[in-house]
Amino acid sequence: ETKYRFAIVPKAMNNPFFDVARDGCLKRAKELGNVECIYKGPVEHEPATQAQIIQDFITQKVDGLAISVADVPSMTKSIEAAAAAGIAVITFDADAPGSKRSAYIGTNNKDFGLALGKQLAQLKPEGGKYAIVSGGPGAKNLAERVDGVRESLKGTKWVEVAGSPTFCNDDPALAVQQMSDLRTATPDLGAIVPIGGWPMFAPEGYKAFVNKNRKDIDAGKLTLVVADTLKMQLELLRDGYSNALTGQRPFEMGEKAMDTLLALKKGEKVPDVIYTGLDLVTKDNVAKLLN
Amino acid sequence: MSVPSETPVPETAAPDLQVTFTNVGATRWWHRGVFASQTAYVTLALLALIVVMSFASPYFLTEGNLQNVAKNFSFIAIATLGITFVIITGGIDLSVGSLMAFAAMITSMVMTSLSTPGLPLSSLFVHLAADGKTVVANVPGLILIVSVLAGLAVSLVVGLVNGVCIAVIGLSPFVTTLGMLSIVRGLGYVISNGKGSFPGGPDAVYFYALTQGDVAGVPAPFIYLIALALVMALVLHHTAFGRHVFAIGGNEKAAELTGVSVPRAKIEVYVIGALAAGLQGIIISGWLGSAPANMATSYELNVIAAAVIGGANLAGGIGGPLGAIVGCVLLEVIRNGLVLAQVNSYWQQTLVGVIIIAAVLVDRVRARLL
Amino acid sequence: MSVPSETPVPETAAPDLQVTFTNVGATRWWHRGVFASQTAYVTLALLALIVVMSFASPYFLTEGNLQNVAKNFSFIAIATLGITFVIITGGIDLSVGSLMAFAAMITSMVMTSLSTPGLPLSSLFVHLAADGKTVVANVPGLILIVSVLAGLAVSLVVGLVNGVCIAVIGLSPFVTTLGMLSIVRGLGYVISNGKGSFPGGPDAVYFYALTQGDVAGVPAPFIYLIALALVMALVLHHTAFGRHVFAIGGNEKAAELTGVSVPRAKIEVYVIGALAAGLQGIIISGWLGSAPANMATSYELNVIAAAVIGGANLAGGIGGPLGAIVGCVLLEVIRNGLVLAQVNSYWQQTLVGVIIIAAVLVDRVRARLL
Amino acid sequence: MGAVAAGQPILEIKGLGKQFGAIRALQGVDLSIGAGEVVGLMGDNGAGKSTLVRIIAGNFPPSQGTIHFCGREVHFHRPMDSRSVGIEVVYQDLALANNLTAAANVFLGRELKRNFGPLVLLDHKGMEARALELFRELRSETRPHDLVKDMSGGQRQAVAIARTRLSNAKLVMMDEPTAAISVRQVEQVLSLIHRLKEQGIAVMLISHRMPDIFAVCDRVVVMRRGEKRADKPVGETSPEEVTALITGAKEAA
Amino acid sequence: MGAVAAGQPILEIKGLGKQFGAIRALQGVDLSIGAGEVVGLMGDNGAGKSTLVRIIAGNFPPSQGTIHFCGREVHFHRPMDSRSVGIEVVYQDLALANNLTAAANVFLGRELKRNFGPLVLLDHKGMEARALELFRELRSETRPHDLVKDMSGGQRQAVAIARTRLSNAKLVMMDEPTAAISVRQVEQVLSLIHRLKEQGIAVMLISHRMPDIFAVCDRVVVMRRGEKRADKPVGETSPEEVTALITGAKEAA
Ligand SMILES: Nc1ncnc2c1ncn2[C@@H]1O[C@H](COP(=O)(O)OP(=O)(O)OP(=O)(O)O)[C@@H](O)[C@H]1O
Ligand SMILES: Nc1ncnc2c1ncn2[C@@H]1O[C@H](COP(=O)(O)OP(=O)(O)OP(=O)(O)O)[C@@H](O)[C@H]1O
Ligand SMILES: [Mg+2]
Ligand SMILES: [Mg+2]
Repeated sequence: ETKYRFAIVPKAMNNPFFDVARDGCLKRAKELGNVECIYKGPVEHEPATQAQIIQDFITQKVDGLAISVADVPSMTKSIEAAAAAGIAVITFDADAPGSKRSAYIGTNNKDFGLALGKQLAQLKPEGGKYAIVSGGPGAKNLAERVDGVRESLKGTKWVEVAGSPTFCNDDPALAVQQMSDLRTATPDLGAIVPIGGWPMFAPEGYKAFVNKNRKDIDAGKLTLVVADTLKMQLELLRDGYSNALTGQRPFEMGEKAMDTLLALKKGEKVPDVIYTGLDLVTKDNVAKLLN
Repeated sequence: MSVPSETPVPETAAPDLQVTFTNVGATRWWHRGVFASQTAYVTLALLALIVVMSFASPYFLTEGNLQNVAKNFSFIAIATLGITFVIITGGIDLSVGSLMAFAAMITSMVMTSLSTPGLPLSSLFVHLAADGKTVVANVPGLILIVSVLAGLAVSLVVGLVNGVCIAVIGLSPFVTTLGMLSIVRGLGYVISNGKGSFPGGPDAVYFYALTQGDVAGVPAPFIYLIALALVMALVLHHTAFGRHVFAIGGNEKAAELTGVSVPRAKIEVYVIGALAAGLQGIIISGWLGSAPANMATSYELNVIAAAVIGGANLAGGIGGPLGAIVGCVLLEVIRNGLVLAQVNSYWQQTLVGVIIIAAVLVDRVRARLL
Repeated sequence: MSVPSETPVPETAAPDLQVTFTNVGATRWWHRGVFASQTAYVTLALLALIVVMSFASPYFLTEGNLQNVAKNFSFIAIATLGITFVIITGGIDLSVGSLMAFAAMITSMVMTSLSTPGLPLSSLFVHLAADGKTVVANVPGLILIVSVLAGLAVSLVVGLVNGVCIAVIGLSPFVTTLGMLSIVRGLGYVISNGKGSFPGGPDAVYFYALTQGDVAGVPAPFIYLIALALVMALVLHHTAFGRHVFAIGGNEKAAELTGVSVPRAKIEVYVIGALAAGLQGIIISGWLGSAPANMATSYELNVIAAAVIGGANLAGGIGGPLGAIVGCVLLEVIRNGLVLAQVNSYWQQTLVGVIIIAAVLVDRVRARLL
Repeated sequence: MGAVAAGQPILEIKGLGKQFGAIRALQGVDLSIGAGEVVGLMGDNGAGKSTLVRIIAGNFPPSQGTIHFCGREVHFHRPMDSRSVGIEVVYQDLALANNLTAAANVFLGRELKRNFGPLVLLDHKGMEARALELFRELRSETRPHDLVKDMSGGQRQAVAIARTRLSNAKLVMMDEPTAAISVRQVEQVLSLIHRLKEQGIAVMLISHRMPDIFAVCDRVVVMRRGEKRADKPVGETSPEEVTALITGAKEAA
Repeated sequence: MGAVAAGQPILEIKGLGKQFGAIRALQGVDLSIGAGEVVGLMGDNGAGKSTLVRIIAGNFPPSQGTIHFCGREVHFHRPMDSRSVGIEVVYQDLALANNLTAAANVFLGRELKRNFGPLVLLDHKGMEARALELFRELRSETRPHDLVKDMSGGQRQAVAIARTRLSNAKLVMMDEPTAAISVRQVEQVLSLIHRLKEQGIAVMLISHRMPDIFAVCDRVVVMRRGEKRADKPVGETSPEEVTALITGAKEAA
């Protein structure tokens, strides 16, 4: 039986989100037996470095690549080079539509943002002022989420404050600091929507922020809808530290990436886009997801 | 003991030492000590900035926000105190950011592991009660102390390696600590498999109390900072070690020739820098409730910038705790103020740069005019 | 013209100049010029590393991979050449990373806008043909030239601002360029609304040809690099400007006193650094086919590290093109080699640090032994 | 600046003062030097001699007072300004770039160049040869291609002195040029000063060596604690009187 | 190290050599100094005098040869080693930290301290007072609380000389200690050397000032191009002979 070497290339290795995808990939590779999963990407979110890493994988003649695209035009070229070298290429988490990739596994980031906005609108239809916390200003998928949130809240009574979104550069400490700054700047701020799990990656800092605003949250004056559904985030939701979570399924992305690449190698046909779906979590269904 | 001066600019000597020099008048106060230093003028710029910010946002001067600001800047200020020692000797330490994360991870991993019955050594600290709950076998707080000491111990080792490479082997501080930045960050990913770790176990509550608590509204990290800054002022200006640190920054060869043990002092300085960074990381992780592997990424630039903005000179020989703190406050006020003023996020970054340059410009204007 | 020496260590003078000194023997070749410099010993370390890597991975020495390595290091090497000038004067430039991105964005935005009928000024370059296709109204390649010049022009402005702040106003290079890092990156986000941009229009093909192409298998960026390095060697060692750059790094005050126009030379040096960074960014964007707004984030540390590893001294007075290139090659060989050797990614980061330190250690061992 | 009218002083200083914070380094100093005149400047350590030289050379502006050079009032903002009107200085701290060779230091700021086609490049050989010549003239054991950082104290001083020989100066100021050099080079420097004088160049010599001052100077000026205490032709004074003036035993003359 | 037996030399150097790359700075130098003896070291610039001093002081190791101090062979690895056995040096480049005050520089490496409870802190007042005393002793216009970077050349030299007064040395080496200082301080330094001699301390004085050497030294050693050319009691030689030896007009004596 031939053994395949598949590389999974995240946008940035310093983001815990991709660790989950890696774990899914490793688990699936082990189950499959004839597949090796290599996890390697730029440490920080930086497109040129990602392109160089793809080059190195082409040199190494890996059998398949699953890429979370950091920058669409530059990855489009890299993907073309990889495909030309006979490597099966798919994208996950962030897509490069129009490139030579064989499939995309993940969520539609616009939908993701729409879902976040919809959750907020459902939780509190009476509206108010809201602010968004984003990761880095250069990330296309995050920009799409922001657009999604804005679009779904258009026409509702929610209005975005000036200075939103703030960018925390994927730094959990900074994300929490920005949440308290946003609240200080606009004391009647009705909702904060971090479009990534960053503030919750600093659970104690996040709890301190929530506790300080406990009264308002309990009174329904401040609503917190947070993206991503890592375990610690679910626990925080369970304990009443946020109103809702919307999450992608990175673990599944990792698993499916292996399956899809293997299928491609075996010459099977794969669907162009594989949505792993979103988890919409509130107090009601959090216990189920935690198991 | 007199007030510690920020730069080694001398205070005017007692009058009886002066009489012999007929061509020496009285030094005006603004030509003397702290007042003649960059620190003083950056402080002025800071005050001006605070006034501007308080107009830009009515919430800037509220108690809650000031507490926030005090807490936030204390988070890099302790590391800045440490690196100021290094900078005074003319060195640089790029590994502080990585080391913050690494020390924090070690502390929380040790804390968790010592509190989990079954893991190595944990039997000394905890045992399982009959009902399956973990019970502290020892003095409460001991786990906390051991794990913080573990975090500081790795910092010490990293500082020692930096110091030996630089002071004994003679490598360039920039290259050595840049290499160490990479090594330590990598090790952090290795030991945690990229996941980071969380403080856990029965002592975590003490840990949180010590890092998140406040005394009469003053955040705990701020209190540590002030205490450490006072110690630092004393050490720099009133001990032989402090004097040697300045001498090395002024003229390393001269210090060597006059019998200062330069390698030893330099090693000590890098160890101090590393310990401060480690402590800083541990405190941050207490506040965050987590020690993520990517914590404090590229904080080294902020830390060095804070020290330099406050008046420390990368060429060596100048610097002090007051400047370090003022630099940190300035950076935090800029950050916090721009968010409060609801400036567009893209413009924020540009404005941060402009304000940093403007703040140090004040000192140059002074140098031209006075 | 003699071979340019990497450090200002003199070549032995012609024999007729020596006869008068009976106490002077012949200098052994390894005590002279390039051979006595850190550059030479880091090169040795690099060769050793290449041998190790070629054993670790069979792909390392393949033609394709060597082309890749050559291309990849050329991508930071041009900026490193520029910053080496700055470092020789004893300065530092932290804004290179941001500037790479900004210059690249300006170039591709100008290129796109000039190629889009209807946008301002584009009427000078293109018009719409009857069938709705865009037609070049002018000499082919003119759009490319104009847009590259636009990218270089903004670099020039940034370099001028840096230079004036540092050389004329007297601000610290670290603080000034750190502020500029923030300003330029922020402006990049502002003009592109966070999205970045990509080269477009009829001239994009020339642009790609010039940045991605190769001549007989040698990648184009590598050719530019070699040409620029030769020019740099000539300028540093055989022109008055180069000599002044070294003199400023050795003793700025002495240079000033002996009639060197120090502010002017320093401004020129920062402009050179900025232009090199801008050019570098433009070339990278051609290779990427895109100029994302977060491109080259934190590249400044790599660029400075490459220069310093290659032997440039942050204290000023020492450095050269050969060292800059060797430093870049070393960093790229480490990066590329570790990926090819399939080292665990988390260990990779640690190893990068270890190898960086080991490489400069070779030079210190030489200093002890010879 | 044009030629100097006969009898008109090359350099004329009026009421020059300089404060560094609380320290009055100079106070109300008047001084004039004519073409071909050699003036010795003596004074205790810290008397303000170097400060005076550095103000004239444009290192920093005076706090009070005016400077006329060749009959015109001048305001030098940087050392280059004074150099360009014909003032050469040997600084007490020598002003050498340690990382350059002796020859490079001698020619710093006025490198010799040669044309290689369209390029104007440094003439390394020419500079080394000329530097060696200058060092020989000073009888100094200085090798042009040695790095200054590896040179002995006296060799460095020779480099600093050699510099002044490159241009056609109108005024040469030497701040303790013979402090570190050995017996026979001292002779050479003194004879160099004689030659300068013969060429009509004004010289200001600062030295703590009484015999040297009396050997070459036309006039001696004594400073004490920032003030000028005496200004006399050497014929009208004696080493003893000058010493008394320097130490303050005698107030003024 | 114990007391020196009568008649035994304090310092004994045999066959000392030092190469810097191609430059032979020292070659086969033998030299010995007894307690209470003042030896003058003369020689042209670049003759190797400072190199000799710096090897004895442990700045760098010799390429060849041995050093005996107080009868025992010594290998100094750093300046601290030589200092700790009782060798004090005034370096030609003075070795001062510009960013510290005069007093701080004088006491660098041997600060005065006071106990404040459990703390041992610097005794600022004590050091300033003692430094002022030392400067007065040298008749130098040096203010203890001035930064060295703001001081005049002679004031700096006074600081470097004052340092040697702090410890009970067995050997004091002064490398051109009077180069930058003014007439009356020169006298003080010479009388200081006399006092050292009376206390049985050996002194090695490097100077280009012939009169000074002949005024205080018992013996004069002449170096040329790294070699010792003469070693004579001052009574048996003359300034003329020494000058001839320095310039190489006379080969050896
Ligand atoms: N930049 C400065 N800042 C403060 N004080 C200064 C500065 N430069 C010189 N001084 C002081 O001014 C006085 C005069 O110094 P100057 O160097 O002119 O003396 P000098 O006559 O040249 O002495 P020497 O013979 O020792 O060279 C000294 O007391 C010195 O401390
Ligand atoms: N570190 C070094 N590297 C290379 N050459 C050196 C070094 N130090 C000294 N030299 C050379 O050794 C020789 C002796 O220098 P040294 O300083 O001992 O002379 P000196 O006798 O003290 O002269 P001076 O009277 O000018 O002070 C000189 O030619 C000098 O150039
Ligand atoms: Mg002087
Ligand atoms: Mg000497």
